[in-house]
Amino acid sequence: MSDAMTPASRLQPVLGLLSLPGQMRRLGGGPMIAALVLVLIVIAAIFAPLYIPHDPLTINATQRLKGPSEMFPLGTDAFGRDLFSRVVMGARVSLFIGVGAAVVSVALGLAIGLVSGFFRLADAIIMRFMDALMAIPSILLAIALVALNGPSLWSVIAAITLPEIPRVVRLVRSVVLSVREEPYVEAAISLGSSMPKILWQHLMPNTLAPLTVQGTYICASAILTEAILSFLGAGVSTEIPTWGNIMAEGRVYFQIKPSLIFWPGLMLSLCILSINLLGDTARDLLDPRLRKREG
Amino acid sequence: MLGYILKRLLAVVPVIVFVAIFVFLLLRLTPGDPAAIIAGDAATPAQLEKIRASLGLSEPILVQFATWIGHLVRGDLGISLISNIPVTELIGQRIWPTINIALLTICLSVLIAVPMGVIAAWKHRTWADYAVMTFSVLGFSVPVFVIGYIFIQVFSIQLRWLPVQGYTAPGDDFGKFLSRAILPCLTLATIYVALIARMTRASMLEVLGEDFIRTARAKGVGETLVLFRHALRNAAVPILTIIGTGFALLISGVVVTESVFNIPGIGRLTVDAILARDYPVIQAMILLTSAIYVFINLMIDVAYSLIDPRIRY
Amino acid sequence: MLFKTKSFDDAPVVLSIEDLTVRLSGVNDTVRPVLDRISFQIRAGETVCLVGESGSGKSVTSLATMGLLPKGALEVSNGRIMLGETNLLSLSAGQMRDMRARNLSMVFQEPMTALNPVMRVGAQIEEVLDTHMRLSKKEKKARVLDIMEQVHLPDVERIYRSFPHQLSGGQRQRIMIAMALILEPKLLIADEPTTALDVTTQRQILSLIAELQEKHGTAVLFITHDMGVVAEIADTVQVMKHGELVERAPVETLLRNPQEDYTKSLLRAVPSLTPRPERVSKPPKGGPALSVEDLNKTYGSSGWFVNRSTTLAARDVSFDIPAGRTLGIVGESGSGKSTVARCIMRLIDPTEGSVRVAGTEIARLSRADLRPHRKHIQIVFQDPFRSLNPRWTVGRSLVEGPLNLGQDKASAMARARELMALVGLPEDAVDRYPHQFSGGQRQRIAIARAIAMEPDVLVADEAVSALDVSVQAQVLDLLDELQQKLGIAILFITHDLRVAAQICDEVIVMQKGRVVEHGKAGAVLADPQHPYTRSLIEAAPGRAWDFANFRELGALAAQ
Amino acid sequence: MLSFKDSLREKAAWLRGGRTLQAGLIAGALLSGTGLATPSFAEEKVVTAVMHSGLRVIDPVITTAHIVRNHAYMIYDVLVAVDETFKPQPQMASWEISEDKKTYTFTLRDGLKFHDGAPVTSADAVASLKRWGVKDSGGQLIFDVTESLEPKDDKVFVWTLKEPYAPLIDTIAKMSALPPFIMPAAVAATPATESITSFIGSGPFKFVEAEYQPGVSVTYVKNEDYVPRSEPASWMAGGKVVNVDKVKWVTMPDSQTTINALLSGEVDYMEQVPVDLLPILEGSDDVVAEVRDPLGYQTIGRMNFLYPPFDNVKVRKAALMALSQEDVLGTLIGNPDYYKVCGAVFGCGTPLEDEAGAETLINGGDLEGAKKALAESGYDGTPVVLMQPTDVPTISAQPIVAAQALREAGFNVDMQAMDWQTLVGRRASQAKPAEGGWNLFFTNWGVPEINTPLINPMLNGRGNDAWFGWPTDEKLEALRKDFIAAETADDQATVAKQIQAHALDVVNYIPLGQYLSPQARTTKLVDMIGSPVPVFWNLKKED
Repeated sequence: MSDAMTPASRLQPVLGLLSLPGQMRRLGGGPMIAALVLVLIVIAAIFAPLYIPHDPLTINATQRLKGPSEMFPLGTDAFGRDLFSRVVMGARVSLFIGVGAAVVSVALGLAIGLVSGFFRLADAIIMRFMDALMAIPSILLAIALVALNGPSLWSVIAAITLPEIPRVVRLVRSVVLSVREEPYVEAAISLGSSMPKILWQHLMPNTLAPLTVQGTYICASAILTEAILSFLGAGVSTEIPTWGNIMAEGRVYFQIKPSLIFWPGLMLSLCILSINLLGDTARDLLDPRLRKREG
Repeated sequence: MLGYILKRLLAVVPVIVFVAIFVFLLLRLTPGDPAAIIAGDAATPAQLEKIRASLGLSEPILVQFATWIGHLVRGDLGISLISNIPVTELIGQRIWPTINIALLTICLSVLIAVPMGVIAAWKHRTWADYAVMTFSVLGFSVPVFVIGYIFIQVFSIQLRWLPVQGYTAPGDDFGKFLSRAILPCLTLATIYVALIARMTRASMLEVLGEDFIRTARAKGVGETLVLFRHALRNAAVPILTIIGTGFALLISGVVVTESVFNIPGIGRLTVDAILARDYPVIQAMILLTSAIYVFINLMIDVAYSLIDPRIRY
Repeated sequence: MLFKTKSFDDAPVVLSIEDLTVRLSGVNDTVRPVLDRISFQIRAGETVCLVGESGSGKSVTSLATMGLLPKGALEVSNGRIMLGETNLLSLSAGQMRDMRARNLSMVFQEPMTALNPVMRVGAQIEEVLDTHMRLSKKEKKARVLDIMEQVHLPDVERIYRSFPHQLSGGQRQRIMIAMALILEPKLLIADEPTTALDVTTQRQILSLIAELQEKHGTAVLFITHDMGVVAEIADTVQVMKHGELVERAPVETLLRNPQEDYTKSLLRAVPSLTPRPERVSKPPKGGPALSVEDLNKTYGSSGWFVNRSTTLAARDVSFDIPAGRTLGIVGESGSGKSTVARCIMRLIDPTEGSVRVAGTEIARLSRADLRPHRKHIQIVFQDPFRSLNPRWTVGRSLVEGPLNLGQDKASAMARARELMALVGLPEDAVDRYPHQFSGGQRQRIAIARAIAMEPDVLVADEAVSALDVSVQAQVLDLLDELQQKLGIAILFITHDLRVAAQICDEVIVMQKGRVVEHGKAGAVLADPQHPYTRSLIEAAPGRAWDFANFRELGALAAQ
Repeated sequence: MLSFKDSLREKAAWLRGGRTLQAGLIAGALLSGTGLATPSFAEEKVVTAVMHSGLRVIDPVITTAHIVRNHAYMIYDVLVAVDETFKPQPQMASWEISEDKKTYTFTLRDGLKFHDGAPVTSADAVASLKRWGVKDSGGQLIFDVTESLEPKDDKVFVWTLKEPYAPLIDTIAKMSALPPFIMPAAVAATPATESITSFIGSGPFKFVEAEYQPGVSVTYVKNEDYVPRSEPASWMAGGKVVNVDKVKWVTMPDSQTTINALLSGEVDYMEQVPVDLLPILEGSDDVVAEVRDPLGYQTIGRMNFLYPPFDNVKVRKAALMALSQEDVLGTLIGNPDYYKVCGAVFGCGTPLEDEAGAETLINGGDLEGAKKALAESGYDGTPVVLMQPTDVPTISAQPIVAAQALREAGFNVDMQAMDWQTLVGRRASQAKPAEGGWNLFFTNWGVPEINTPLINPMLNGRGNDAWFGWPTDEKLEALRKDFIAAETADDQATVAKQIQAHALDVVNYIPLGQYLSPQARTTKLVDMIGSPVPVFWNLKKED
């Protein structure tokens, strides 16, 4: 009965991540455009110092809240700083926060989740602690953490990361618990492989696909959370422009100069939209249950 | 069932204890001094020290913790360091706007999002599906305060349909409550609808692939009934979960929305308390929200067993 | 063996499929269709069996008839499906819905998943009535209870109010049948309705379908891969292969006198219920390779406050297997046979008893102490799709064990290539991934992985149950061959008496965690002592027929 | 004393709504004089006002926060109050000074009653003054020389000094930072370090306790039993005639929301409108923006004298030279109509105004001079820990501008962002800058809070007892003594000039100029008097 080689079963998630771009082409325009937008934003951010017309930090009292001009392509903010330069430089920091939060929370969550899925005793304590951490509203926790450490870049990343960890831990743990019942894991036990080896070589790779998806969502939500923290006055110092704090500073002028929110908001939304779309695409491709439904 | 609820309630205790210790330590390690906030700009160090002593902040941390826990088990959440009003009273003043807004938002969101998700799953890979998915991704991608400003600009300032800000208790004047709550609720609902619609779609997609859906179709059951009687109820557990855990998100979103629309809720109370280092209020609020979260999870689990007869505790 | 011989030439044609072609959606004509110009008819009261291996297109045929092909995946590109005078393919979605249950119904394979888990079964049957007619509440319930009586459900009032999970698999399948037949449709499509059931239940369901068909004059399209079932119930048999009909004949004609090579090979691969002849060569000297004594396993521990009831999954199981011999454990689901296998493998910990492998007691060793002894006993699992890590090359899976034993990688890889040859696969298979292989090939790889450890004992836990019969035969041959070459002792867990008969020297029959019978395979199968064993053998469909030789079993006995 | 007319004229020049202000003043004086304003019974007159921050603390003695002082002016009354000519006037009490200037006899006027109906007695006044004297720095100076402060009878009390203290009446008449509000004696018995819990005052408004939501809203109702003085209202002095039934203070965290609410008629008054947002109000016929406090605010920078580099006066001077008021104010406020470059530590438009020593500050800074001075100062590159609050718009620009200027001059600036409350906590820390201390921060003062050497908190050279930054400056202390001893306004002005010169010479702090804070109200709200403290008497609300 099982000798079937249906086309769907050939699309096993084996090299799922590697073959992603190829599969994406089948999915049509949306994800492709998203990928393109993201690549453009990243490139623009990386090479920002090479082409920005002004130092994003230089203030100029005589050029406050000016409209677009040759000198200031998008106008200036309330300190007379060049909005264009700030937005593209802000991309660097915002993306860094997004990627940083995603990488750190996924890495820590993976480690804790594997341990938790492995050691039954540690599991009880770790999961209680994770429950507690989940129960604390993440924005409040983040504000408190930023207040604790001062609004430096790293404390913002830490504040965004910490509330994400329990979700990653739960994800990893659930994968570990379900995969450890798989026959090939039991076969590995029978072959005398040690538990750490099984965890790392057999179980961990199974978490990579869902973690990639989760990572994209964390990345997107971190960028957004940073903006909200800035809005609430607990964000990164304006010495380091981020989309969040550009908007937070600009929101006071929303009615007289909407571009202060519009441009960083547009970039942020485009960026998050792209990341989320790619995350969705990855999930659709990597989730065998959904694929089964595609027939 | 009752035994299960009891057991779950017992399991809440360690969670709350963890939260309590965590929050207490976090706050006491935080720089900032409520005494300095109370005393204002012109205070001298000696005056600050006196105020600190009168607030009980000069005691060793362990003593402070023991005092707090001691009061806590007696149900006494303490007195706000800043306004000198019992924390329970403060929360009592501020919690209803948040709860009312949150409930209205949930109702609104579920009414919008669930049909959206169902249709998206049913019309999988059609324009309807893509439209719903695009909206739900978009809903995630725009900061909530930007959405709020846009709504104010459009509905209050340009069209002049709705008031800009403020809150009226539904008991005082329900019409006024609705007119003032509708914009903040819509603002909050943007994310919430996105979240629920996504989850509904994903869960429905999975259920629609199940054998019993094929059975129902084989019986000649119409599509509407297949979707809502057979599929939705089976898809309900993850949807309920997201509605419940989304509540935490709602509380976070409420903080921002409360600022934009000037609603005197607990979100602002908490943020103000954090910024003013009003320890008893922060501790109480975080404990309270954690307790609400845990309680909602319990309610969800109980609801599971009502929805799905296979789940029995 | 009594075959059905009734002629249906005079009966009206109920279903007539003409030139039905089904393709993958969005694929052009050059790709081979999933169903290629299928044509056949079913007459009133007739049972047509559609047989074939997986992927042959039998289920697609049934779904196409029901109008339930998965949207966006498969579509009918040509042909007609005539139900009486109506071409089903020309109906609108609404009209087609109206036809279902009223004129044609379907029973699916998995009774576990085919019922809505959150609706009471009574309501699910009533839904059919609601959809197609207006009845008062009382009438509705009366009709539902009536059909439930007809499918011989006990205590119908209680079951009416039950949820699916509260019923056994057989009961659920009865509910499905009740649902399908309550409106007395002209055509019933049964897609492998008994495959997921134990033999004894299968027997009951088959006779139920036959009984109701008799009563209502229903035409039945019965889809199965099991030749035994075919022999029991078919009037007419159609053999499918790769989307085409290859042979069609009345059942007796087909079994006695198959025309096509493919049909013949299918029949030859059906293992015989007659036990293999006893092996004459003496087992090698020395103690038994595996020795199990008084093994017990109980599930469920005491709770915090109350002592929960415990489940006895295995009780007082004892046996020995000498090197080079095969012991089969046979039983229905829930008999505890897999529990025994997993306890022996120490994938779960036995509650009591002793397990000696290659002279070492392993039942009480700690996980760490156990690891060096793992090499002596290896396992092959049922599901060939899940038993290999899909992310690893075959080679990496094969050397995992030897590397654990400290072998160096190069020599382990060399050995892996040899093993590939040994199990009948090309040597370069080691560089490929599991998904590039068929189920049977994967099972060979799993076996190769096990014997790479040079074990003394091989546990095969339903190792051929998920395979098509032709592949099943090959894998059984492979196991036999390896046993002769390497002298391994095999513990063979199966629910299939035919398979057990073909490979085992000794057989243990288990029921509800207990051993009810233990003896030489020939003795147990030919002359069962315990009533449970007898009922198992009696329930085996087509047991009187020697499929491989196209004749009655008695014919052999008579010779 | 400077001619006040001059200063008013000067102010008028930088007020856009100047005419409105003066018209309002006159109209208010007329109307309150006639006493015609009687509220209609038919409809309750409610004024909804959005104040600059939320009321959370209710004790006007424990804190110097403006919102608490403003609240106190609503429900409490004061003995003596300053009018718009900076002159103390009798409010609850009149006074007589003995020949030797050592005995002050106060007599309470008739008709004073607390909100609970009890009459205000001299015992209440004495207790309130004593509690205030513990906290207020000006009060402390008086009590340092006080022989006795005793009630003589129910109406009269006597303040006897050991030696003359010329500014006594000025000190108790001041409106900032801690005016001595009169509370019932029982309430005033609360230790000065503990917050009072009572809302009983004798002021023109009563506090509605049931509607108090800390940080959200406060409601006051007219005190029907209040007997106003007969003089027209002038700043904190004169008759406090209440013409509305209810005043509701609400807090709105978002000033744009407030402006929108004002435009849509949901609120009547907004205490602080960011200057940048004024254009939104321009098109409206229903809302007027105006400056009602002609003095405005002084923005300042303060260094930490305890640690390098700012323990070195040469480094402080270099920093001062690097800064330009125009840059700071231009960035902070933008619209030059609303700010004024001003080098006077006592503020411009005040009697003691003098700008000596502030030449570089008011003339765009001297970057080259700063570089040179810094090079000669022996500055070793020690990082300057500059605290930047991120959540208070009126003080977030100064650090950014200063950081840029200081860096250009050669300073190594470590700007640390934090919320204001963290800053407030941290600036009280005397730890090393690298260990949780600080070097430089900025804040703003209402001009009435800094306009004399007696009340200016920065001009205190008592080391650890001084304001944050803790300068030890004996010369400054000596000059302050001279000021106290000065008997005439001219003498005071002379000393004040010396203090100004000295303060900038040692860079006691850096005055960064003055700015005005425009307010906005619906046009229905008329006859609001101009005042540094927003007050709600005198005003009327039209239908």
